[in-house]
Amino acid sequence: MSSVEITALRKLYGDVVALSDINISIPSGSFYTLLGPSGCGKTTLLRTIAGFHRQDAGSIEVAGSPIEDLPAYRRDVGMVFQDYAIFPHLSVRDNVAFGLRQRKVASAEIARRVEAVLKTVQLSQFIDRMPHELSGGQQQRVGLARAIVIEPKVLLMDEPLSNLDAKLRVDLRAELRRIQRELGITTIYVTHDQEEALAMSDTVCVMHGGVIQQASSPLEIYMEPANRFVASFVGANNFLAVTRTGASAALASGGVDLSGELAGTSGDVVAAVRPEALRVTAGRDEADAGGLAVPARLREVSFVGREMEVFGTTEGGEELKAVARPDPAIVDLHPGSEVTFRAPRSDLLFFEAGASGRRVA
Amino acid sequence: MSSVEITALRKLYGDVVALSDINISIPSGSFYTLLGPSGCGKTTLLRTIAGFHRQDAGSIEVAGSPIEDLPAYRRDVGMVFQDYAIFPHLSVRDNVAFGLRQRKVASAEIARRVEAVLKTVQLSQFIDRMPHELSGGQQQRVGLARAIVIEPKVLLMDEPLSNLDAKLRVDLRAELRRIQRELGITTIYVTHDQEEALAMSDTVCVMHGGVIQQASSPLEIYMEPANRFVASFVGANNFLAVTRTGASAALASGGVDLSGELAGTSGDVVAAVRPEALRVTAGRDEADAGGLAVPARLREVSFVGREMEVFGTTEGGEELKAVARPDPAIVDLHPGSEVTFRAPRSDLLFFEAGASGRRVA
Amino acid sequence: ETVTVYTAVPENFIDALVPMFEETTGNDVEIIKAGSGELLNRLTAEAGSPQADVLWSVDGTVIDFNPDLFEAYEAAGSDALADGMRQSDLWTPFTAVVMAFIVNPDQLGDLPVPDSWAALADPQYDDMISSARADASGSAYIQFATVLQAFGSEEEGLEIYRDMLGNFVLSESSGAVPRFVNDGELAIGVTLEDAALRYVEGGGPVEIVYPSEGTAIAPDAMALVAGAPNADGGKAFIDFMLSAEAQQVVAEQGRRPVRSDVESNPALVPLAEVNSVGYDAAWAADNRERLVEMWSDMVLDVQ
Amino acid sequence: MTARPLRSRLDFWTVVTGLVLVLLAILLILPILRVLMLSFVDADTGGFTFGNYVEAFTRNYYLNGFKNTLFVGVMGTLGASLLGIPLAFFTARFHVRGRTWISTLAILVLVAPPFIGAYAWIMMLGSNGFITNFFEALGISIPTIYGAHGIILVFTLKFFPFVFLMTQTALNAVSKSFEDAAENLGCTPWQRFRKITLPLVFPAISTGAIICFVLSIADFGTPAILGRGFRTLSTIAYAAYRSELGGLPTMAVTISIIMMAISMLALVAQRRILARRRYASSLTNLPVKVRLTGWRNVAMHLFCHGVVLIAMLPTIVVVYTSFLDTNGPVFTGGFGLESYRRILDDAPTAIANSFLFAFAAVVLITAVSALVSYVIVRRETAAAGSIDFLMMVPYLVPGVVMAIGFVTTFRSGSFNLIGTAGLLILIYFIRRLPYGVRSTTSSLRQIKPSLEEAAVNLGAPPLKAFLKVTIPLIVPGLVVGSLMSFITAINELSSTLIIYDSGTITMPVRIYLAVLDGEFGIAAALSTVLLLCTGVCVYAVFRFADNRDSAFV
Ligand SMILES: Nc1ncnc2c1ncn2[C@@H]1O[C@H](COP(=O)(O)OP(=O)(O)OP(=O)(O)O)[C@@H](O)[C@H]1O
Ligand SMILES: Nc1ncnc2c1ncn2[C@@H]1O[C@H](COP(=O)(O)OP(=O)(O)OP(=O)(O)O)[C@@H](O)[C@H]1O
Ligand SMILES: [Mg+2]
Ligand SMILES: [Mg+2]
Repeated sequence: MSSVEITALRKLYGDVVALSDINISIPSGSFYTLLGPSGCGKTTLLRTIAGFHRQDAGSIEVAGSPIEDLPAYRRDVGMVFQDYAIFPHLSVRDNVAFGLRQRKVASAEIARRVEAVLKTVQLSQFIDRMPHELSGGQQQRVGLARAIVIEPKVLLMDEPLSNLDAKLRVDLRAELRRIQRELGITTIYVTHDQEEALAMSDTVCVMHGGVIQQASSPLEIYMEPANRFVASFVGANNFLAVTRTGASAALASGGVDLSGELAGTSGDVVAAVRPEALRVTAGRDEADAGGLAVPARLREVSFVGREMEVFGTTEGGEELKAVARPDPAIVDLHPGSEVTFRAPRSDLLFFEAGASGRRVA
Repeated sequence: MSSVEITALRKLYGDVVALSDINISIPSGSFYTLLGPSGCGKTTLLRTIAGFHRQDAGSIEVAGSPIEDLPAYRRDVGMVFQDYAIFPHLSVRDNVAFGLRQRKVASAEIARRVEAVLKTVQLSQFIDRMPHELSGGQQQRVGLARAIVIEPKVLLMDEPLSNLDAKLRVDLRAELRRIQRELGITTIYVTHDQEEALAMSDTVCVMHGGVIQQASSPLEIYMEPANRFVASFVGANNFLAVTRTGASAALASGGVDLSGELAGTSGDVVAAVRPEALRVTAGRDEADAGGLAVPARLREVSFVGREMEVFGTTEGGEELKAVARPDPAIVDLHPGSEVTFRAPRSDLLFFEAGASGRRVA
Repeated sequence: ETVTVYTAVPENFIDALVPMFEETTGNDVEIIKAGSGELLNRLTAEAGSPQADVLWSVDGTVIDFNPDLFEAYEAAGSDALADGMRQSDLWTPFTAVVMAFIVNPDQLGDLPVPDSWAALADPQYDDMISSARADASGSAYIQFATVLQAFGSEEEGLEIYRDMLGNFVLSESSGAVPRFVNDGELAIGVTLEDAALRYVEGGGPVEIVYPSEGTAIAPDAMALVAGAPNADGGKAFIDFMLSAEAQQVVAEQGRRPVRSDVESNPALVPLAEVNSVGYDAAWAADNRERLVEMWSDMVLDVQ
Repeated sequence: MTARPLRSRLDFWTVVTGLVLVLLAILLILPILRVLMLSFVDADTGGFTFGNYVEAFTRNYYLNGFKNTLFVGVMGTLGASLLGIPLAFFTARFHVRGRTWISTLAILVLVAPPFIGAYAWIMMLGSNGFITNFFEALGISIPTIYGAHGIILVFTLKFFPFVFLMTQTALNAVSKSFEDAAENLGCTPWQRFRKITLPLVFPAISTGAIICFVLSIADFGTPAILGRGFRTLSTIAYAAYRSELGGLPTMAVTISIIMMAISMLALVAQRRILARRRYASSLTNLPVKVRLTGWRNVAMHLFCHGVVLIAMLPTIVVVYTSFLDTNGPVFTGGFGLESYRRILDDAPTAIANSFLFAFAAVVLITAVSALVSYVIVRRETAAAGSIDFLMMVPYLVPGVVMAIGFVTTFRSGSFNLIGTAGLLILIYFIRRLPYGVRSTTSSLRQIKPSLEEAAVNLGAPPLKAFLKVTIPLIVPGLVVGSLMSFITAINELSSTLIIYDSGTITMPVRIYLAVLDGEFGIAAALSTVLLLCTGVCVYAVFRFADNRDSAFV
């Protein structure tokens, strides 16, 4: 069983700070997800753990012993590469068997395991193809199969499902989770998909600009984001300015009194509310018992399958977005109509002003 | 203005039929999305339109004139590549400026447009980097910028946002749509993301195994899937067997009488219902006025951000999935508890039995 | 026992003489053949642990210039040498080399066949004469020194040679000189008599001309290598090459023998009829550095 | 950089780096230093001096040679590139009939034994050459081969295979997506080639061009025979080496060092340019060959076959000459096998030796260059940098210098154990190693490091990952590199001449000696035999590589 412990890790590319002061602690067998915008250092972190380059500072321990002096091939850390890195000169079968051969597994056993894993990733009929005869998503799945078939102590996956359709992604996600649990593989998973991260992980670690913003359970990340960046990245939140006059505080665009919520805080704050917490009603009606009611003009309603997205602009010019079950009363409104965005007070979060302000309440 | 007309297109790779009898008609300026599982031929279709290989049969017309004899470089068809294909020897700036230089645009104008498009894809500060100094998602955005900056007659995009996080994807999606509308570029967009397809497109074309399954408006695809494949691919539908005895028909696992709905049809059929149409209640209670009520055992409840997913198994062994707002009464149930899945009758669709059976009602 | 011989002699001499030596003395011979420059480079490089016993058939000055590499030896039969052949203690003469012109009349067109050094200086032969470089080739140096000796004074000779040099097309390899004349690339070549003879005997469109002012009849040398692994074998080799039988073979191959008691090849003009300048090899060796430098300067002026 | 524990430094590739450095120190630096110090020695007094350099840079004789050298070097390289690049492009991107044949001939062009090639040109285009005479008979007067233009022509035709082979290998590994993207952005095929393909294969092209440049600068035979007063540094230096004066070859070494410096500058410039670029691709989307039709197809075939045939002309003349009847050194006009009869006794040993030494050297070269390339490309350490730099040196050091260094170093003291054959193999190895390394290096630069990382990640130790993933991917580069090493090793003359003994004589030595005696018939017959043997080997290799090619891409 292999816990992973990363302490004060730092990695530079020349002048570019790709990772700074990364501290991560992953219990054995758990599923740990790195989530963050493009370029935040996720790939760099995985590559450092796998041993493809050396950190500039800090240490990495697996199962209690430091691995930074172990060469990459002895770390027993499986990896799915973002660019697949399929061996172009080997067939699908040989690509997948590569790691097993390396481990001197008997050839009958190899054949069995290769076939099994290819079935898992739904590539059985491609077993004898060469990589250049595969589509992008098929290549990606070969990369995935190749890494999980060896059942490593630690499995690193760099956006392994990015080129797959939702259905396949959901299937494979479930399979991955099953295999991971069954074998107790400690897994570090990189994804750009918030839903995926929240659905699969024991812990989600949100990164930004080479710095960890928050690492907690999915629910906590979602419900109690540590700062404005996390809130906006994970929840695609709406932010509303708060005006303070002495001890009293209120939403700039709604007149809702927030003195109670903000008692004991100081400085500029913004309120945040998630799109799915917002309901939209037609017309302007600010009366709402104990709730939030922000008048706005409808900008656009778009339909994304099972839900509608409603975009509005407050009088102060703030943008609001609500996600809700399709409601004919709203879908049929014309852009420019008056609407009111509503939410329970308890769904409001407050952050210090500024792009990455900490949460205050 | 450039409509695209594809007739009876066919493409083989040796023995592999990658596209068979493709007929597509895209009005000028519209946004057409190809949606389909990995390996269904999406990339192949784009590459054929772009002119990188020749079809084995069929014709392609742009703005009314056939283009199959035009070499690729004279088609004025922009393309975003699935593997990015960023020129490794050119900086970000030069990559993006490439097409403009090719078109002999004045250099001041080039500088202006390059900077503008890089701002759109949020890469302004990377303008002088070399491709190997970029992360995967950053490279993908360079590819996107390079294709849209030339404002081609027809724009082909092969999963251009697959390596980006949801927030950036939503931003860029909106930007793409804006630019596309503004310039009236006829766009063919490949994605594996159902939501994206439904949210952005004028027309969604669902492909499977090199064959078009259905091409209609997003709403129609979603509401009136032409066959079981489309229904399951786009809606992640639940399928329930229907038992027929003479003229009467009923759900195998629920006893709901379907004789009315299925009057006038014959043969084996299955009923489908979308996860978000299903509500879940605790306990076993089949009484439901005019609605569907299927008793089942709870298998798993998972939390994916703003929604919960509930998985259950009917007595007949069929798997059901519901997606709903988190409901404490359900979240707190133990696996194995008895629950009932409910839906209005009007949300039921019926298909011929078999993996790609046509819709019958 | 094996005798190791470094040599620049043409293959036909090796084929004719070496088996004879092996038969008469019972020694094995190992031949390393190369240009004399390369051989000298080898000997220099190997000076720490010499591999060779004898250096066979090179220009004598080469040996005089590198006395440390060789060991003096007085060969048996030295007393039978023709006059003027023995010129140094370090080496023994092997054959006498005669300088001559090789001429391809077809390529001369209307021009007369030149028959003197002075004629070669005539501007009408501009760029028609092939010659090796006196700063690189031993035989070309001999030719240069011969011209300096053939006229009243060194200065007078130098005047003539300067004009000749203006007509020359210089070749980096002396072996190429008769070849090019034979092939018609150039009309005239300044070369060795025996080299020219091989083309004449082969039926080439060429003839041999001896300069009327006189030419060099100069010995080529063989010498014992200092520290030779098989010095006795080396000595036996030198002795044998000087013997009457061996010199008879030399004559058959078209070279002039060095023994007074062996006649030249009848195909050649008898030596007595060739006008000799009485080539002073000692003077040529002593002045070599000065003359070569002079030659190099002259090349820059006239070429 | 933080200080690292020793343990982490001692991985496989660090050990390889160390061993390679030791190898180079013994086989390269030591022997060369022993000789190169001579350039600072006063030939008369034996004392230390800069005088040789002063002389080389002040005397007109040397300065002219310097200018001439640069001129023919640059022009020859340019010419070789103008033939080699299009040829590579056509054969890599289009269906060309007889591709194996073209590659084989291109390699055989490199089998040009000393002097005989230039002599063949004279037989064709000299004052009395048959082509000259043919045009003369028609009343057309064409310039003869003599002079700078002739040297450039010969360099062009003689060295273009280096550019061709290197470029072709590289073109085969350029991701098709890049070219598609360019075309999609509006590039005509020609623009696409110029703006995308060419820059992507630039490392390979420049490597091929550098080889041409260095060899043109070092080539002695061609300017010596065709120069007619047009002197280059190589003829000057060579004349000085061959000078029968003996003594210390100080001036010759000085000139050699200047030649080395020129080449070195070119190499450093190339390295500078390459250092900032990375071109790797993942090789899963490889180019497909297009079938041309109509006049384009005809023109392309004419060009491809025309180039190799013209380049083969001297060889054809040599083969023809070998069947001429001779009487002594003179061709009698008829045909006959006289020349072959005369080589019957000697040729077998020389052939066997040539192949034995060249083959042994190439086995070493192939193994070592694979390892060395990896160190150079993937390890960005100072040691790797210095190996890269040292890899240029053998190109530049004249064979004679190297051989003298070898003999003085290894024929004395504790090294004396190495036999002559061993010494020859070692000197071929070190002198031809750069061909293997350069070719392999440019192949390796095109491969994404993530492929090796994937192998390592799957548990393959560095050596294993290297053997199982890297090697198969760089096979084309290795094959080309080994072939170039093989051909140049089997043609080696200048250092062999200083080292060989009667048991280890090689074909080039035999040929050279025949030329020295003016026996062109024999030289031609020997060359033909050498050509035939090499040709069979090369053809076999290309056939094999071609089949393999289709099996994996
Ligand atoms: N060169 C080839 N030879 C043989 N089969 C090929 C070749 N290229 C693609 N295919 C096959 O053709 C089918 C269609 O490939 P294509 O790349 O168009 O898929 P795609 O829809 O883009 O998939 P993805 O979403 O995974 O990128 C796939 O099943 C693939 O395996
Ligand atoms: N070789 C390099 N030189 C300079 N900067 C680099 C280099 N490699 C990566 N970077 C930069 O380091 C940062 C982190 O890169 P990394 O690849 O880890 O991002 P990522 O989180 O994996 O992004 P993505 O989701 O887009 O793949 C990026 O801003 C990138 O531009
Ligand atoms: Mg990444
Ligand atoms: Mg694709």
